[in-house]
Amino acid sequence: MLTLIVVLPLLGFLLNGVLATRLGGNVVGNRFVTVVGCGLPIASFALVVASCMALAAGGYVPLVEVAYRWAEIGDGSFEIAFYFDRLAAVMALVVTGVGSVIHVYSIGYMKDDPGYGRFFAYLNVFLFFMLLLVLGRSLLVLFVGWEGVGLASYLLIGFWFDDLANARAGKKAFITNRVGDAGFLLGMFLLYTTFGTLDMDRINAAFGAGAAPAVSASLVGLLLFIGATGKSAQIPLHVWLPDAMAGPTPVSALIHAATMVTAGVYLVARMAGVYVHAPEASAVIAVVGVTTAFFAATIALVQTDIKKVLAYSTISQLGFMFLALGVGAYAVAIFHVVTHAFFKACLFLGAGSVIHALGGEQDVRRMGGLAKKIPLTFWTFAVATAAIAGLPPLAGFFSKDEILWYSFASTRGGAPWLWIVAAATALMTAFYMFRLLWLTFLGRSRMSAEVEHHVHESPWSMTGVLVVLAVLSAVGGFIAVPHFLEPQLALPAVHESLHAAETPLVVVSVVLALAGLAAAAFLFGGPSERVERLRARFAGVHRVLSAKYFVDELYARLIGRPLVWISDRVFLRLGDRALLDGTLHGMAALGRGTGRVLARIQTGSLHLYAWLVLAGIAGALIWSSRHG
Amino acid sequence: MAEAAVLNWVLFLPLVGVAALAVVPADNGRLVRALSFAVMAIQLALVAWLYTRFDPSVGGLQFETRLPWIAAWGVSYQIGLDGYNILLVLMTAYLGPLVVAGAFTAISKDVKLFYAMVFLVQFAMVGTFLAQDLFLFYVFWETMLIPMFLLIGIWGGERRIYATLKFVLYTAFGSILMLAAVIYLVWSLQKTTGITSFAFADLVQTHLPLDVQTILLAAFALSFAIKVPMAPLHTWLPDAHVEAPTAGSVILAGVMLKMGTYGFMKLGFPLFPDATRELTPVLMSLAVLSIVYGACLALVQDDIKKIIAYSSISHLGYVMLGLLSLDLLGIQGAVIQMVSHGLVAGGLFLMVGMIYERCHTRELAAYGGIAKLLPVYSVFFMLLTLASVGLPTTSGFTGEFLVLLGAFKAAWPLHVAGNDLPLVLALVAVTGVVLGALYMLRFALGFLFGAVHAPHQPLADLGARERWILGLIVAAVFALGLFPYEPMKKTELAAKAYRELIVTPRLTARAP
Amino acid sequence: MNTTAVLTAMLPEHLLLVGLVVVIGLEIAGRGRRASLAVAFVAVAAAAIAATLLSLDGYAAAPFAGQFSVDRSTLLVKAMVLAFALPVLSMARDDFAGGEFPALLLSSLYGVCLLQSADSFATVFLGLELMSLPVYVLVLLAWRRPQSAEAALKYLVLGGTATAMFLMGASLLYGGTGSLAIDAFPRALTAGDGLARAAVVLVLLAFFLKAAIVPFHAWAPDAYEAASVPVTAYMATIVKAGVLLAALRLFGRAQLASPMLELVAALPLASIVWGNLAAMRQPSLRRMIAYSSIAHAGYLFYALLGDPAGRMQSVAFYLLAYGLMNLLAFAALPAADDDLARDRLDNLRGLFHRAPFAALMLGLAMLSLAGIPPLPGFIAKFLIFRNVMTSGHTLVAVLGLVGSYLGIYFYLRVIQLMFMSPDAHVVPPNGRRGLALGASVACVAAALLVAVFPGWVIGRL
Amino acid sequence: MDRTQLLIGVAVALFSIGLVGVVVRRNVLVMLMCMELMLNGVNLSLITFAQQTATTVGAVVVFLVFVVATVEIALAIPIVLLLVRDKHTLDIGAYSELRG
Amino acid sequence: MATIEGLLRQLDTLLLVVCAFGALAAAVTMLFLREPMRVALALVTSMILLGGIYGLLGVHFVAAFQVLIYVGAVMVFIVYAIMLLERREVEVRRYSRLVVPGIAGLVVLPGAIVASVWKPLPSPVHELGDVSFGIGAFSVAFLTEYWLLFELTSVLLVAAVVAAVAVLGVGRKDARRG
Repeated sequence: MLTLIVVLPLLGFLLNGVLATRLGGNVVGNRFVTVVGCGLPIASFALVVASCMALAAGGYVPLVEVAYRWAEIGDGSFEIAFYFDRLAAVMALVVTGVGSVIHVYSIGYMKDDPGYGRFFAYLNVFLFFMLLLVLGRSLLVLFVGWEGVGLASYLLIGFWFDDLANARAGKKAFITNRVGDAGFLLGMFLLYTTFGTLDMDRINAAFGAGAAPAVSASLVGLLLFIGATGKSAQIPLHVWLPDAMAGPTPVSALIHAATMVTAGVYLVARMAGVYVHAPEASAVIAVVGVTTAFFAATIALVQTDIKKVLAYSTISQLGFMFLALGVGAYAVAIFHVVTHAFFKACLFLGAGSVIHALGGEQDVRRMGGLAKKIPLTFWTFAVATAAIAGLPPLAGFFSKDEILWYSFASTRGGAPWLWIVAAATALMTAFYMFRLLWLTFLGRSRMSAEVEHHVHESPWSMTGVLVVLAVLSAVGGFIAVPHFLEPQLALPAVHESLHAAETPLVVVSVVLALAGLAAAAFLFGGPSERVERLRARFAGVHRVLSAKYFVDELYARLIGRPLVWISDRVFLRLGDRALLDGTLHGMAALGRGTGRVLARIQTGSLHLYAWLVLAGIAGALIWSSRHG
Repeated sequence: MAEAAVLNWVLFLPLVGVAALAVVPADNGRLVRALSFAVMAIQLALVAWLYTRFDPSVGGLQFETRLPWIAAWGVSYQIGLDGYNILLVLMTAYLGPLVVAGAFTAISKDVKLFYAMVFLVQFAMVGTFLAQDLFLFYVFWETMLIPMFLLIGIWGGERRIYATLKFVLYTAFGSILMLAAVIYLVWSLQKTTGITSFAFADLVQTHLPLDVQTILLAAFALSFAIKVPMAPLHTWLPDAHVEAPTAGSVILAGVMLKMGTYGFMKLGFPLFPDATRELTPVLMSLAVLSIVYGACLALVQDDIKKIIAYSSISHLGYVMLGLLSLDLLGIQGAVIQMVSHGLVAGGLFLMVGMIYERCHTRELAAYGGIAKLLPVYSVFFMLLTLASVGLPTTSGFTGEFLVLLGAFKAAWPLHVAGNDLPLVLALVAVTGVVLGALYMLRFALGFLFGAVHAPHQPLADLGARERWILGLIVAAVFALGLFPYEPMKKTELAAKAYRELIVTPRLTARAP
Repeated sequence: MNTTAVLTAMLPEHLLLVGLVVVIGLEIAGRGRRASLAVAFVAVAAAAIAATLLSLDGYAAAPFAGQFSVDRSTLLVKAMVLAFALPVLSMARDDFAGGEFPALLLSSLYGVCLLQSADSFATVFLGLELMSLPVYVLVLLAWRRPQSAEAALKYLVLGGTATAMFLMGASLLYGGTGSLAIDAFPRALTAGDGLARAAVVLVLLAFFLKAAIVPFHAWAPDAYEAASVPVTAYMATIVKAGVLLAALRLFGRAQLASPMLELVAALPLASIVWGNLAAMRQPSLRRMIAYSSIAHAGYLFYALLGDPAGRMQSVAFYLLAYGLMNLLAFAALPAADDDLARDRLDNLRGLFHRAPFAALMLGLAMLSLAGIPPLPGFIAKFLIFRNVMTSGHTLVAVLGLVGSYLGIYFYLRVIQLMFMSPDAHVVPPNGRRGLALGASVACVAAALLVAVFPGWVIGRL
Repeated sequence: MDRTQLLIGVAVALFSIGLVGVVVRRNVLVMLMCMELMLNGVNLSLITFAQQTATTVGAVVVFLVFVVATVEIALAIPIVLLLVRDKHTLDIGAYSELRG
Repeated sequence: MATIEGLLRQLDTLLLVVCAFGALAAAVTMLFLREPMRVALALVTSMILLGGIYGLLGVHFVAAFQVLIYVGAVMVFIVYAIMLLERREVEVRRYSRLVVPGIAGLVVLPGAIVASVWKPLPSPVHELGDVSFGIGAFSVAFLTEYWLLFELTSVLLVAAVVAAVAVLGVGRKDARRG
């Protein structure tokens, strides 16, 4: 059954990829594509649900299903096996569930695109790899999925490749991920070297066994975390995600918000058995997480591209998740993954709906006052915004609140300063999200007339999805994911002394959310010169923020250009051409030159010939009379 | 016994093909092509049959033929299949028909001679893999040069003469020293044991003092390393590839480069194990150097053939790393990587040839948005690119993953013991994964995507023949990526034997 | 001495003599146009067959004690050398009309055969002279240009010098041992006293000069270039073979000691390198072959470094492979109305498109001369270098191998011209080349035999 | 110094003078004569040794040398005639067109 | 009587020495004389003196042959050639460019040979000139033991004749070509 879950989307990919593209000569129409492309994910969603039933029926004993043996070398054996426990169940549900609805959404969104079939093929293959990632038992399988989703995102980001920028963004994503994957690989190697297996349950068990493990858990943890930073766009490998918005909006929703980018979180949670023994690694994770969250939020404050704002908010939210992981609240992190999947998907799809309505316009400075024109989009978007801002009782409130709490109180590395930074981030989150809401939907319209003329609500296939997701992000918080995962991923103990602080902190966070709302309302609800004044006041800061702290330029300066320079100047020109080939040609010339000289000795004069003979005889005789 | 006979047929079939070509009228191009393809196809069929008959549970040679050839020197005609060569022979035979078919439209000049030369190369390459006698091996090894010399020199590009002379002289130099080493080796075997024989089985019995081993290994290694090629002995490769016709490049990248690594695996290291262990740091460093160096150079090329050529250097660096890791994973990975690179690089060169036939330029800058113009072509190209990058589910991943894992697994204990070099090398090698993605995607980016521009538009997309060729290659690539179990079983015992040969010391105090 | 022994033992020589007489008779009768060539061909063929049969019969005799003796191996090499002469004769038709060429060839062959069974220096001396004198004239016989006479004179003067050196050495030896029998020679080789050593050195150098070893090689390029194709072929193969085998007869028996050893190692090595390098940029095919033959003489003398047992074998095998391939090259060389044009390498451009068969044959020959497997040239080289190395001269052998590497380039250059260069637009003459074609086919067949069953051939030698 | 040494010395000297003569003189005919001189040296030493060792073979070889010497000249002179007919000079320096 | 014997022997030796050095001197002058004719005369002188030596050594028939064949045949031939060619002879410089190294060789080469030969020369079994075998012994030996050489000489002569004829034929062809 698990195998089937994974294989169905692959089937969809093959069908659509062959029949609905020019590879197979476009033999089938869009209807077929739709049926296959959406039907199969939904089917596998159903199967996931069924598996959950089975899991529950089996008393939550993990289901294991061996597909086949990939390789067997010496005593090492690599199996393609699937592993279904509570964690996998939650992730699989999110992936297939959100995935399915986004597929449905895409029907409307991509309706007129010539690459309709190709698009669904890509989406399906993404789902295939994502499920491989989630359900894989061994790190090998997980890695296959890991790279696979990277590939899918590469293809989807560059979906409209006529514009080189999009393709370039895809390449950037792939390369950045590769950097992370290198670390991931090393982590795997280390684990395999130590334990002789890559099955994650076994590895966790081995660490859990307590018997002082042969390798430092922190080293393993850090190496794997490098992979996670790549996939989940954490500092320093976060640069690719904003550019990834070049892809079609459903892609941004599915891959770059709901599922793929949370793979890193999933990995860490999955390897919790290692991380509980790796306090240093956990600390690093927490710090990286909170830093990412903060800086991403600051950048999000000034972005004007609706999707860019959401992208940075995604990075920021992922930071929250890693913060949770860092302080040992794995279940909470997963909880946030779930809720975030809901509201962020909703936000992106809403944004997609807006862009769709405005015929491709993404700049919030040329929007405004859309609430009346596309109310359904507006309301869903508003709900999701409230959710991410953490207004009770919406989904975001619960998950984020727990993260804040554990970052403050966890005995596994919780610290007040973590809470302070996180709280500040939460404030900013609320602010920039409501700013976005205001700029997009409220206030007076800043659209050109003819754009305004064309504005229309999206078809039901899109709005319906929006509604579903809005509902989920409203009530999602009541799905007690942490408790569901408790038996597998125990929540960290908290310092007894701090129990008293729990309620005040909740209040504070709510207040912060409201403050953000208020500030946004004050700044963007009123006349625009307030904003202008503010921007004028903090011009420098604004430039830095809108330039994303110049990280891309920095990387180009530090890594990109030197690499090319060395390759070109040192290796190619100096090494290959000058030294190696130079030597070669030199020797060839030497040989030819000698040949010419020798031929010139042949002057044709008999005297010389005779003299050579004479000299030869004399020399030989002298030699022989000397020696022996 | 039937298998042995079939194996001989496999070896000599190309010569039969040459003979057949000799009688076919030259003007009848269709017949010539059909004939050549048929011969190659039959060879593939035979090899495939042998592959199925090959018993993985038996170590050592199978389907062996041994006849005295030059009895006076103990030279014998001895061929056979074993875990070392079976996959490579299979790959060679697999590429054969594709090479022939790939050249149907590309080659219009001296067609007969062309296919005759292809046959000769095929003959020599298969022979090199099958030979179990050092003299025979050397004969085949050298025989390869001449048809390749002509392939590049007659049907090549503008600077073909320079390229082909460079190729031959470079390679021949290594061979000469190897010849000296061969003679010396056999002589010392004769002196120490009294056996006069060129058979590998006997030669691995020689006991030589370390310094002699080192010198001999150096001689062998030079020859093999030039063929591989390992940096810094690689400069012949880009020129040869760029100037060679498509078929030439495919043969060169697909099979001939494997000769070097195969030579190391079958001869170089097992014959001189102690010296090998002594020199491992040097050789390993060179291997890693090739990985990084090749990748970096591929990053700054603007000739699409050169990109692939340099990528070959990088990929074969992995093979060497795996072989030197002396870890089963690494060794097996190396073997898979050989085959994988053969398929992938071969396929890529075929694709370059196809686009060259249409546009007559290899300048990367001349292309753009091919994905719009030739969607089908681009699909195959993307698949092969990803395989070359080593993406999971492709053969490239199987090879690279196992090699790196093996290298790391072997290096970690040493690191714990206080010797960090291997670990450092393994780490550097892992960066090759990133670099690989970097240059291949740079290539794909400029080539497939962006605004449409390419010479000689409108372009016709791949025809049925081309689709078949690439389809078969891609199928093999994925088969090897998804189900490497079977093939690796076939090579497992050989890998173990190789490891044993090298880790067991075989020194002697007295010089021969 | 009984007459039958004389007749049988010298049967090949006698047959040649008969042929010679008949040819001269035809000349005198004034009807020696085509016939004389045929007669010579028949005579040589008969002689070759006779030698082969006798050798297979294992015949051995010494009709003139101390002067002349034959046994299996000598008869076999005679047969080989005589067989080489057949292609030469069959490719000579375009170049030589009259009876002089066959007559001179026959007498020269007579000398070559004599050398193989000479037992005293007197006989060797006569054999050398008998072999060389006609060649001096053959060089200028075709008379396409006055330079031929110049070459002939150079060759004659230096050849005379060689004779004088040889005799001087012989006389010193004579003074030392009181006899001119070559059985005394090996003792002299190993003897320590200066008289013997000087004698040996002089004799060795005389052979070096005849075989064109650096620095006594200078006559060869001029002579080869000036001569016409068949004569060049004759000099490059048969004369060289005769000299080498004679040298082997003298030096082949004993292990070389210190001063000799260095000479035999250094000068051949020098000529390997010299020949291969100087050949690189030659515009004239025959001149290139001359330099290549200088290099090959080097390889051949290397054989003297090997242990005595294997020398004969290796030299004979080498001469077989080398001779076959050289003859193949010359036989396959396309005809041209102008000898100079025929000789110019540039006119081989694009030959493959004009005459594929000729091009392939030439290519084969070049590759084999370069010593590339699986052609016979490689096995021959392998045999020689193996012997050298197994007798302990590793470094010398390696140097020689590296030297042989230098030679690869100019052989490949010929192939490059024929296959890879644009056509030279040479109008092929309408000369009938049936005979030459047959010759080349015969050579190729023999070469293939040698390449496929080297073991068998080596076993026979 | 007894007679043998004297004669051998002379013989060697004649041989060498002949060779040197070939090297230094330009006139073709003179060079030929120098060749003859070499052979004379050889003859002298042969005869001396024949006397020395009281064997006849030396004398026999000397006889052969006579013949050969004659033959060489008999071949050389016509060749020289050919050369001179072409270049109208006996200067060997003029006959160095084959080179390289 | 004995004294006369001794005197004769002394005279004998004296003559030998004189002849030897005379031959040597004549040979050396060959290197320096300009006129080919004079060179030829010098050569003749040295040859005759050698013949004298042979005679003194008691090998009279060789001496005879020396005079007959060399002086009689070869030199006459050469002299004819000289006279034939002198007329059209333009000024020929005497020495080649290699005169200096050549003369150096004049010192080195005999030095080298003599150096290695001098010491080990076999001490005479019996005084030179004692064994005098006349034409009889010689011809007997020639026709019995060295019969083969005799035959071969004849072959050589035949070949030589053919060769000479061939060269002349070439000359004729050349003349016809003009």
